[in-house]
Amino acid sequence: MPKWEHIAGLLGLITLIVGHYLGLFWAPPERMMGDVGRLFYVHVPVAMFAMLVFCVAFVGALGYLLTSRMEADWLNEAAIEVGVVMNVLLLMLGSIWGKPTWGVWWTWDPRLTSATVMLLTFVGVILLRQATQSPEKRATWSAVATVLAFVNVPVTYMSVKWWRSIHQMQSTPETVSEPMVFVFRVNLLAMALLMTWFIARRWRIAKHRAMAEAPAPLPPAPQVTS
Amino acid sequence: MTPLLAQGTGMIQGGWEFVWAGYGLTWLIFGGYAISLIVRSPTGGDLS
Amino acid sequence: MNVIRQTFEVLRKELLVEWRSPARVSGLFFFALAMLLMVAFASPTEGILRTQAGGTLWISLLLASTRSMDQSWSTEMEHGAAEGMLLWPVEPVAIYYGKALANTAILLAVTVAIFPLMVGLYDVPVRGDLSMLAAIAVMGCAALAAPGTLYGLITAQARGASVLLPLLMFPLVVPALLAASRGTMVVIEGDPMLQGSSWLSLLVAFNAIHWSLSGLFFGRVLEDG
Amino acid sequence: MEAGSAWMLTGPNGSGKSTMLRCMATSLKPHRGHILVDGTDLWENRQTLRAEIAYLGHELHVWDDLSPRQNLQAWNRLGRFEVDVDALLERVNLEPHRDHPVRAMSAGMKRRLGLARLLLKKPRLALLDEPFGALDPEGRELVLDVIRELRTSGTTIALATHLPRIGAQACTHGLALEAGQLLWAGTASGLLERLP
Repeated sequence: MPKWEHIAGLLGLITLIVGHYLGLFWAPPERMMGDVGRLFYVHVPVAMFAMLVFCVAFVGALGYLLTSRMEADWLNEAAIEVGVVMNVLLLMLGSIWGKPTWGVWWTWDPRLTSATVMLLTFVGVILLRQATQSPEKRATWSAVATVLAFVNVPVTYMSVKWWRSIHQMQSTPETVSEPMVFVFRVNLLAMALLMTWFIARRWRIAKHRAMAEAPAPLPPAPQVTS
Repeated sequence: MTPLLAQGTGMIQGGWEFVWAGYGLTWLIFGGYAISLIVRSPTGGDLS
Repeated sequence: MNVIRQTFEVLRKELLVEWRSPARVSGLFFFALAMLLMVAFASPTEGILRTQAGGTLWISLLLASTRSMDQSWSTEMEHGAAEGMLLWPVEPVAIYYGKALANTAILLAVTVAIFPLMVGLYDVPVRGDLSMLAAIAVMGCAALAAPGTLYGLITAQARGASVLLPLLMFPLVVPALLAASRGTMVVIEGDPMLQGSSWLSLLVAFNAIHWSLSGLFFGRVLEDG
Repeated sequence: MEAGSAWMLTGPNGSGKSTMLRCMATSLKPHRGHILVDGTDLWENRQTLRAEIAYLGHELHVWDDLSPRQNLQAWNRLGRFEVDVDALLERVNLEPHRDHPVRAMSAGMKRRLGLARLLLKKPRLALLDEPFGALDPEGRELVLDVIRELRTSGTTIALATHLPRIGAQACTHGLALEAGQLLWAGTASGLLERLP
């Protein structure tokens, strides 16, 4: 049985513990936001990897559309689920960070809004996957919906930006010092390793389920008598 | 809850409860998802 | 070209079906009208209705469009005519563009019928450029029809289609809904800063992306269905 | 299968008759194996070969809201066939119903419309799935007539039926299927003799 992803997962767990320790106790308070700025080390890596995991789903979708190989569909399925988990976490973290800095749990900021729309889209894809039994149909539909959703993300971002520009814009000061960059990188590495484990495990579940529901192979054709 | 806006120094003071909530939530969700992956994995709880 | 001719024939067939069963288009109209009335009942003051008019109009059209896409594909699935066209053979691209154009036309007809009623019911003073408004209406309807026609085919074959279609369509058309609502509103209000054209260009970009991508994928979805 | 021959598929429900016809119609992709047409793979070349295959399945491929005449005209235009639709309607005996919506017609009438739709095409291969279902004796005679006519114009025919005695009147060959397996192949009259 393959174990390579467990090595990544274990390393990811250790790196995450180190990264969070550094973020909480070692890194200096942020210049503008003080200790609240420590949320940077969880929030930004999660945001970046939520996007990156959806990129993986996009690659899986394109792969399926081009090659019709089920492995690509399993990758799509795995990455969408992991991406949705990351996206939910991202929105909650954004909300937690927004309260002390902006004074509100929620604001119609372009990033927040397009992240929410992205979550809704991919939840739709998961529900679509569950609405059919046929593996080929499921794979095609999911791939098409993933590509459309993915292409739509920048358009949504732009449209929300224009929509908000008529009211007011929120600016987040990003003043980053040397030790902060180091802590940030440690946390990015942790996230990369953990995502590898998540996607790989979820891929195996998809593969196993596909094998279980595949029809038994037909017996060899008999000789025809006439 | 009062917003911890900039006071004098230009730096937001306090707010450790938000930091703990953020880091804790990350562990909670990653842990929960990891457990769900292990439970659903083809070999059951066995991770090989 | 054969594809263009077939697109035209599919469009012609679609419009003939709508013409033979006028209850469907008028049903969409009354659905959208009922939405306008319901929003009015749910609003605390009449002033809100006026400022919300653009958004309410497009939300009504969006909801009506999900019904329309459902119907458009249920007639096609009833006796397997969609598969019949594929095997005839009709180019899948022609089936998609024919149906999407027909759906755009139907939505546009509902828009034309509902708009004066909204202006009257919500007491909206129309000061802006009507040709700009018409352009936004056309582009907005096309933007709803493009993903709707593709997802309508998918959800027509899925379990729980009636809830899946809006679920898939709504997040996808957020940019179009924003642009159409804001665009309609600023044009109605007179548009001194000429924001209408930037909303219109967003709609044009959305349409360009979705009309081409959906056309590209449609054949694959129909073939695997 | 040589041109102008007619093959009759028989077998109990679920034996794979319809699946086989759907694969030949390129409505289904074969899970295993290939169907060859003149030495080339049918599924790989489906875009061009579909123009030469006509298929009448359980689904009639018609629009409920249109009349038979409008249906046939639409299919006629979509395929650029230029067939005289009114003469065709007369042939399948739908002339009195030609302007009523299909929705209001009986099952037998709808089958006749499906048959008329098949005749718009000039196929090299015609596939008929249970063509006698829901039809009265006169309608069955019409189907047999159509099969004979298609054969004389060089069309190869495959039809699936659980009424082999009727089918054999117009077919040359017979195949018996069971549970996805070919049990017996030979002439249509030979198949009839082997039936209980």
